[in-house]
Amino acid sequence: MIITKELAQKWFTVFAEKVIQDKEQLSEYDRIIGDGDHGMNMARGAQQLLSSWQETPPVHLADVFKQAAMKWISGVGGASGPLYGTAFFEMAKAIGTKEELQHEELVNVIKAGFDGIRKRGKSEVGQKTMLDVWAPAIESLEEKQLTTEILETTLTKVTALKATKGRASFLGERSINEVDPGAASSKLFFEALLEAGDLNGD
Amino acid sequence: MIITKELAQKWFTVFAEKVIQDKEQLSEYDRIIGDGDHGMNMARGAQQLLSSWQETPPVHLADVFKQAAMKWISGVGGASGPLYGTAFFEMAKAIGTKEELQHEELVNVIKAGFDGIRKRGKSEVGQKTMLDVWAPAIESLEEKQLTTEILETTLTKVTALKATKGRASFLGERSINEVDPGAASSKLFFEALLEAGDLNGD
Amino acid sequence: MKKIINQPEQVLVDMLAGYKLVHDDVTYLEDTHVITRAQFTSNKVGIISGGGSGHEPAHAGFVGLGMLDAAVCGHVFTSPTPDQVFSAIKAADQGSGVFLVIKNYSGDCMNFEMAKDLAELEDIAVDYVIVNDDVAVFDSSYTEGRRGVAGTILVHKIIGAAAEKGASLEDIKTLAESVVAHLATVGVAIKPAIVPEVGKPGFDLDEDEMEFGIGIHGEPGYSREKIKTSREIAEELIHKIEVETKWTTDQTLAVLINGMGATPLMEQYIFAHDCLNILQEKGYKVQFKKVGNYMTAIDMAGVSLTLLQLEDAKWLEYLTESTLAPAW
Amino acid sequence: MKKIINQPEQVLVDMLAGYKLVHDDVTYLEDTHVITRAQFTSNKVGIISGGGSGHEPAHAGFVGLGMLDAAVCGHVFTSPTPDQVFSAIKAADQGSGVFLVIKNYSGDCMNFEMAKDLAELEDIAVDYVIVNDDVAVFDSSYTEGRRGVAGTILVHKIIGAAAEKGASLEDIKTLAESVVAHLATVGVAIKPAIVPEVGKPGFDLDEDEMEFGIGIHGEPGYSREKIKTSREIAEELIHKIEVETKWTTDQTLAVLINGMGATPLMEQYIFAHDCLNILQEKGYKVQFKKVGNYMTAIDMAGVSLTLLQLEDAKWLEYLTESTLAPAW
Ligand SMILES: Nc1ncnc2c1ncn2[C@@H]1O[C@H](COP(=O)(O)OP(=O)(O)O)[C@@H](O)[C@H]1O
Ligand SMILES: Nc1ncnc2c1ncn2[C@@H]1O[C@H](COP(=O)(O)OP(=O)(O)O)[C@@H](O)[C@H]1O
Ligand SMILES: [Mg+2]
Ligand SMILES: [Mg+2]
Ligand SMILES: [Mg+2]
Ligand SMILES: [Mg+2]
Repeated sequence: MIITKELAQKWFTVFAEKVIQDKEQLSEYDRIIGDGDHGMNMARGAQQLLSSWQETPPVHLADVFKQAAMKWISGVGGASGPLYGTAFFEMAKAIGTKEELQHEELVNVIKAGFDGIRKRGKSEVGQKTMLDVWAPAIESLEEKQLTTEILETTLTKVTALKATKGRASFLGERSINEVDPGAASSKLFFEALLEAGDLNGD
Repeated sequence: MIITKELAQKWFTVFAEKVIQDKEQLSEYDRIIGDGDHGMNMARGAQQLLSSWQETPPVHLADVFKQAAMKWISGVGGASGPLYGTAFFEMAKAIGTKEELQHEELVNVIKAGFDGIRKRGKSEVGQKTMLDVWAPAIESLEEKQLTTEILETTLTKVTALKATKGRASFLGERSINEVDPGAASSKLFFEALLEAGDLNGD
Repeated sequence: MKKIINQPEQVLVDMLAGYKLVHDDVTYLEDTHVITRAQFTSNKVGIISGGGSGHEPAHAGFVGLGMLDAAVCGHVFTSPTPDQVFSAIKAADQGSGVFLVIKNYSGDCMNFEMAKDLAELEDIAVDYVIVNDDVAVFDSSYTEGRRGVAGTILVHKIIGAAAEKGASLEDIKTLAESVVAHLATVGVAIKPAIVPEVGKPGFDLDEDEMEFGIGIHGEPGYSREKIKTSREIAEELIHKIEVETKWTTDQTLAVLINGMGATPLMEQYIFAHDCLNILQEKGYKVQFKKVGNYMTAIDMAGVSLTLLQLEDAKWLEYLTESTLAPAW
Repeated sequence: MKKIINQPEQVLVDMLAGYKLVHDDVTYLEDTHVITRAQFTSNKVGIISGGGSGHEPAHAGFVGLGMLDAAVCGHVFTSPTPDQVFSAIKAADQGSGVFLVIKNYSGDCMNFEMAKDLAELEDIAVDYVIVNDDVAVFDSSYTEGRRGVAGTILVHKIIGAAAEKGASLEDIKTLAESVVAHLATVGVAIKPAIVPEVGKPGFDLDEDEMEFGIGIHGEPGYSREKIKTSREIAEELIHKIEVETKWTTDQTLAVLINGMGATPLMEQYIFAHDCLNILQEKGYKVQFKKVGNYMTAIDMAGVSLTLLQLEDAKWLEYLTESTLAPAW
């Protein structure tokens, strides 16, 4: 599958819709191990992105990511605003002027997003954050084997971890067996990618 | 029956003990139509009176009333402190240097107490206050017919009134069918008198 | 009942001892539960307020240059005794007489008046005002009349500033009575207060109910309704004040939004926003505004709205004058 | 959930609009939810604080001569965005640079640092301190580290006073880092907070339970126990601070007792009494004390205790310097 502007826009639209739909659930996860606002935060960005596309539709492929980056950075706040915002921004930079992404290019773009989160968050895989969904998702994608089942299993594994970054880390042991809200919203991000097109075919 | 210093002291002792015993109940009445402190207030005066008698027992009949007046005025506060305090003070004044009270004198002394409450409280019978127990109790006493049953009936009648004085008046109609705490403690005062000696005999 | 306290019977003494430890510029008369300034302005009229405790920061928090000289602290929701008030009078007397600010409750009126009698026996000139700003209460010669509530704080401030400028006992009496005549307050609760020694709320409210016209001692109010929005509450309270005072909308006002103890500032500012907007829409001119916990009912959740008609331009000056009272 | 609000989504804008209506001496930048002084002292370093809302009076209440120049207000418990912070930086820049007081939460750190990057692109000198006074949180290089909580208020006051006296951006950075290094806070809750948009408490406590070590965003703490007396709570919190800071008892201290929003002053003064007594019994010298609601968690009931080692005599001067910030 080749990622075009249309496909990318579908990806982010589905993501935004899923976030808005799961808003309560995401906040409920955050209520238990954080401060209860992750759904509200993410939905704010999602809503703004959907509205902005009504007014100014993206012209180039990179615009999809840039616009998402701007909405998350300037409209969301909290930890997820700068983290997702930076990811989308780094993805836009990696795309540059390309208007189509081959499978391998897509993987590299998503890796750039992943690195953006790591650097912005000064965080690593294993700390029970969104990174713990991104890393295995990228790996599966590389092998053309990403499925919703794999995402499901991944989230379950993240749930078993003890948090050492973000608000949930203040809970220590008590964070074990609770769903990390950022991991849950990242799962939505990759589910949306799967729904936008068949990534595993050509 | 003739009221001597010993009998008067018994009267006030029984009264104080009853108040301490019914403290919670009196506060509960007050919680519903006032501010919930009548039992605490009265028990404070009662406790102080009992303790003060350990140290300085009354010498003359009037001392019993004077000491009670001082404890209520300086130790109780709220509405009941000055009202009972003034009543006891006026009773002491009416006794003067007498060391014994015949039945008729006793009635006059209690009337002086009643007038003290009225003046201090700028209140009248019918406003659902302690006066509404004192007035009928004095009448029955005058006819040598005061009994605990009459006191019981009296309190029931007061309960049916609408309050127009004291904190309970702020409740208006909602004060109807609630027990007035000051009326309830006044009932204890006259019950104590009955228990101190047979008032209706000679 | 969940509270950060030790013995419920000890809350008054623990709190006042704490107040004294925190504020170096007051004197604490332990026997009579009186807080006074550590240093008095010489020769001015002494201003005293007080009443039952449970209204913190009232009244001790208003002791300081520019406001009160002394605060008399009764047990929780219980008027102090004449002895206690008399002790404050003696401490606050600086030779020009002492003025008492009394809230209209039978207990307060009686105990303060008895203290005045005691003071006059010792040749201390004493006068007083009875604050009765709570328009929630039906006022007629057949009732106890209106209660004294949060508006009392504005009385403290205005006469406190006047006293500091040298007003005489007579001047202060006239000033205080005039202020009280132009003062109106009404409050609501969404959660009742719990007196530590009682351990149970003064009234019961369901999870979706609120009560209009509550007093500051956990007394229930004039009507129980389903919970409303801040804007609707503001409309109802302003309406109630308008009906009771019959003020015309060309008034110049001071506005005090008072939290009842457990209501966060977030809600108080939201409520202030609605009140000030409505007052402005109606045409009132608001020249002074204050928001916060000033006259509370322990841990009641709710707010009260106080409006003072600024009859005299001097009142605004007195309100804005600086003071060292920590709670203003 | 029972609150005096309108739409739960509107609490932030309603509250800030209310704040502006009440306080004439601030400017409200509506688009970015920033409150600034209406008039700036020329040429001083601009001091900015902020974070999620729900901590009222923090942070807007500390804007005023002698404390902050601007406060950036995020959504409830949500860090403001870089744009919002940048807008405050531009407003507070008076030519000598701008200093940011950041509380140690991932979100705040990231958003404020991104704003600093934006500002530097426009040649505004920006520096910052990250306050991490909450010793309830285990601090190591493998964790997020300690949170920033009520001690932040003392940082505002000290550097606010220093800035007013003309301290440079570098001086303020050194001063702020030194203060933070000598600052420790720990808090307890007896009732959790309810975020308006969430409608449910952040954690659940039984009628006889309390939680030690809670954060100011409804985060649960390090241990849940049966409710204790004020004295026992004071002992535990002081013990916790001593264990974590390893201070010796010959320290000179500033003490801040902070109410979490729904705890009445009565309880705060009782708790202050116990804290100050214990500190004195242990031999500490307390030179500054403050009690009240400064850094709240909406309607959480509870208190926090902040101790600041007064390393430098200047700090005490800065703390006692007068300020026009309404919430100090
Ligand atoms: N430093 C970090 N690195 C990576 N992810 C992080 C980091 N800090 C937080 N997160 C993620 O952000 C999520 C929380 O986002 P959100 O609730 O919107 O922000 P906040 O914690 O400020 O309330 C967490 O569940 C976690 O996955
Ligand atoms: N003006 C008054 N005249 C007569 N009795 C009064 C008056 N005001 C109050 N009372 C009595 O006092 C009782 C309340 O006493 P208490 O609860 O101790 O004082 P407070 O109302 O100050 O809390 C009422 O139940 C009523 O009987
Ligand atoms: Mg969150
Ligand atoms: Mg009572
Ligand atoms: Mg009372
Ligand atoms: Mg948050």
